[in-house]
Amino acid sequence: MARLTIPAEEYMRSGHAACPGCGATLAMRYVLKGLGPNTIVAIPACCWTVIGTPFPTTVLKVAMLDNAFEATGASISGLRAAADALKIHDVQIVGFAGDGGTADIGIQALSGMLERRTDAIYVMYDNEAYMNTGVQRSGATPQGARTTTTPIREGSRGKSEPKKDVMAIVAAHDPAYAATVNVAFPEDFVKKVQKAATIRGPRFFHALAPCPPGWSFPPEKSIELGRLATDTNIFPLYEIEGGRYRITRKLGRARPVAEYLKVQGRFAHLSPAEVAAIQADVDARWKRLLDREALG
Amino acid sequence: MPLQVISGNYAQAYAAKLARVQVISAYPITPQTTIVEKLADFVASGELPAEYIKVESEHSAMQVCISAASLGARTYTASSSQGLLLMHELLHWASGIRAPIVMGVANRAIAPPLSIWTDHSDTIAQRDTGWIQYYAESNQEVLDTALMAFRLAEHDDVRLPAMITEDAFYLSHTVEPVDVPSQEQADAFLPPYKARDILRPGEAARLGSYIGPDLYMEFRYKVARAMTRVPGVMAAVEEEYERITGRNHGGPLPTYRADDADAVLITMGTATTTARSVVDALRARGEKVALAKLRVFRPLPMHELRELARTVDRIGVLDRSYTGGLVGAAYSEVAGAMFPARERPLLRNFIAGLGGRDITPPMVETMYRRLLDGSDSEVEWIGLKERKEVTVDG
Amino acid sequence: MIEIRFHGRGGQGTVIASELLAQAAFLEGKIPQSFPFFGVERRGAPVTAFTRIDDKPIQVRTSITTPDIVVVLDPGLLRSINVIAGLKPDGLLLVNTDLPLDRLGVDFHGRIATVDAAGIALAHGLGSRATPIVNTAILGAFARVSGLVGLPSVLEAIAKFVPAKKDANRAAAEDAYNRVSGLEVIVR
Amino acid sequence: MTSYEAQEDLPEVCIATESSEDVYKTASWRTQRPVIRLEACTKCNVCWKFCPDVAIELNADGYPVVRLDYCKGCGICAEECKPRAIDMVKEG
Repeated sequence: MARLTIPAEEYMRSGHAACPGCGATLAMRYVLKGLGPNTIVAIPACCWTVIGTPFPTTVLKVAMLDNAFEATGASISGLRAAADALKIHDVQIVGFAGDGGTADIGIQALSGMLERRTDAIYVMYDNEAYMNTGVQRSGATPQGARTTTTPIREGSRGKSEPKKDVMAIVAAHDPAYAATVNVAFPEDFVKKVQKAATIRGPRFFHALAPCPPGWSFPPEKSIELGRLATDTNIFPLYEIEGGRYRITRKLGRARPVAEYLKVQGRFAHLSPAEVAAIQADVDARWKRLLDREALG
Repeated sequence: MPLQVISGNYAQAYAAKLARVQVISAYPITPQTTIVEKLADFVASGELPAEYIKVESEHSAMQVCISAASLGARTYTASSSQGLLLMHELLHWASGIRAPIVMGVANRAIAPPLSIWTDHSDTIAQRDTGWIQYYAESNQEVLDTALMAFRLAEHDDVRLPAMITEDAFYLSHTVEPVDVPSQEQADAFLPPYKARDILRPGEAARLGSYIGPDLYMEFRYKVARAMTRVPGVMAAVEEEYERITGRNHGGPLPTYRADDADAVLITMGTATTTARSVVDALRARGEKVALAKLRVFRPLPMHELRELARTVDRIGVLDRSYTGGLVGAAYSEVAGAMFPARERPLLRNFIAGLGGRDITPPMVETMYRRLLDGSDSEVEWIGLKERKEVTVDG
Repeated sequence: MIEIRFHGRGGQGTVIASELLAQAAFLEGKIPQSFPFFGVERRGAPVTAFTRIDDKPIQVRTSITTPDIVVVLDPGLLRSINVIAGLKPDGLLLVNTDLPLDRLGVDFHGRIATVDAAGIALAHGLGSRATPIVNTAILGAFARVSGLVGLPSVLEAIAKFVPAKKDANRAAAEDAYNRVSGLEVIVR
Repeated sequence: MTSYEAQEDLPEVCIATESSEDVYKTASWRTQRPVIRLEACTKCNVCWKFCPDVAIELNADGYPVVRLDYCKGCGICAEECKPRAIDMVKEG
């Protein structure tokens, strides 16, 4: 049998309530493979609230705590405080929240958690809109994307603002470790999580989680789209440690963004000019990332 | 223990220290600040080996406590006014998840306009959050009640959070003699916290979850059942505390000279002290007036209120808050409690002392006058600056 | 008052079917009420929606537990949930299926009507093989077998409220109206 | 699943401990299912790796087996299978 490239143990069960092809379930599955059984996952209101199935069942084989929408950062600070006070030492504490729950309503508690150096991991699984409530735009929705609150009409071309750069905001807090991960690259994903598990202090993951109904593409394309997101440099894979940037996947030549955009209904309305503008923006950001990496 | 002259805020901090709280999380807000400062000192000096999470907002403070309680830690926080309002969402969460969090509140008026002075609008506005609510009259009562609150909140038949409120400045920053129990007394009274239904690393369990119309109501019923058990457990806890410290603060509705009274005024917080002096003065002049201190607002002491209605036929309720609507919140709750009583007393509502305005003896006397003469207006704002007001001396 | 319960899966337009029926009834001067059981909207997960139709204002605000008519947009549901729970003995069951009555596996002895709404929808390019959008087709069949609303008002409701592929949806409704089978047809 | 008929059956706190697999067979969600031609399978376990529903397990010989109780028919396994050894077949 070919050797497994990621740990065999599963800490997420089947029978969950995610849509077919859901990226957010793979994100949870890989995070838990990296952290193991002694993990406590704190989640706010988000897709995972429902994916986790209603009382009396649970989907995770590890402990899971629901907390308020705005307060995942505070929730994991509380869990760590209690673990320390109660002398529970062998425990990984993870906040696992959506993009809106992190970059919008939860950013204050996230900033607080990072600033007070809570020894915990915060994972933002990013499906790029408020998906649990039916695809409304969030701060992390990409520019130009159609959502139910950024419709396509005369003079309304999808989301008009650029996607909030959460990694930059997190990096400004000088975290112990931060990295982008993508469910289309499980080996890179789990390796970074395992590395983070050995580091103390506040750690952050920005995990891309493709969403078939939200981005309107056929469910079987979830992984393909994830791959394209990275290989077009729209979602580069890198890590930040001690302020130093390291890109963990570099292709000789990036694929054109059009390949990624045209497969998704949320971008179907884009004109060639709008696609070109996105390409230019992506190229500029990629260059900035290379510059940051070069800084060492 | 020898008496110490300390503030209400320090009394709150001492109670948390004596209770050996394990996780504290708080955000500063006048006039609560010297509670959290004193606790920071206790922790920094090693006197209190707690984890103290200094958060970026009151909302986060309550989430830290809830999540810490979900692992079984004994938790404490404190707040006031705007901060308490920001916490509101999570106050429901704490009672819903049955986390026995204890919170000190220095009552402060609600903006706008901004006011750092006392009134009860902030904690009254939390009466629907499933928390046990005490209104203390003195720093001694603050300390004793806060310590008792841990025992009550953590009791197996209760498992509900509790808040101990104290009037801003009249108590929070007023120093007066207080008998601070010894650690031995506190340990004898309050055993270590043995939490149930908590999370443990390595165990598959989801605390909080979500639920459809099929079972939600049954979980809320459990909270209601617990609230009905509070009076009985509270009485037992107060008895136990008295056995150890010799002090008892008279249950949820202690009365003063109410055995033979024509009129009783129900008060909350420090207005009670002033009212007590007016009762003595009027009694000296042959007026048969009395006082009842609404010390526990949640759960409302329905039984004791009905008892009072049975023996007195003129009752006034002094609300030190305004919560919208036509009448005060305490008044409407007291009226509701008394409505089924066979003998229904004449009820009057007085609203006074908002935003830190003094409730002076003449004002209290006016209230008793209205009761004895049977004023026609059901609700009256006492001490309101009005054009027709003749300046009453004294 | 007539109570109708719709059963389908996320992505099949069950809630829209319930609402379109209400719009059609309103066009005929009746007073409708339509609402979904707001549960786990996940593509593929079971969805329930309700419609009430009366001649006077409707004085009840509950889910429908003893429907007069049950409409099943996804035949797979017959195996996984009890779609006919509470269906009145003399009620009507309308199912989107191409199976004959005896192989439906439904223990109901009232009136049953079937129509291959999925086939009709796909023939008109509505939805995909994995998720055919059958709501407008099933409403056409409903108009024919329920006697509650006429085809013209169903077509007008579709024209007014269905955002995309209006013509294809109207054609599918008309198609289903003509091809619904398995019942002596109530002609309005 | 424990049947919670009355409030007396409920725990005091809403804490869920039963396995979702015992209650939710999400098979009924799918309209197509994966069929694996083992002769073409190279046991590269990509299908196992990318399944969002953990609905593919690897048997003792390392071959993938679809857990049909849970597969939602999303088609990722078929799409990602390098040797094209998985076909999506219409249900029913």
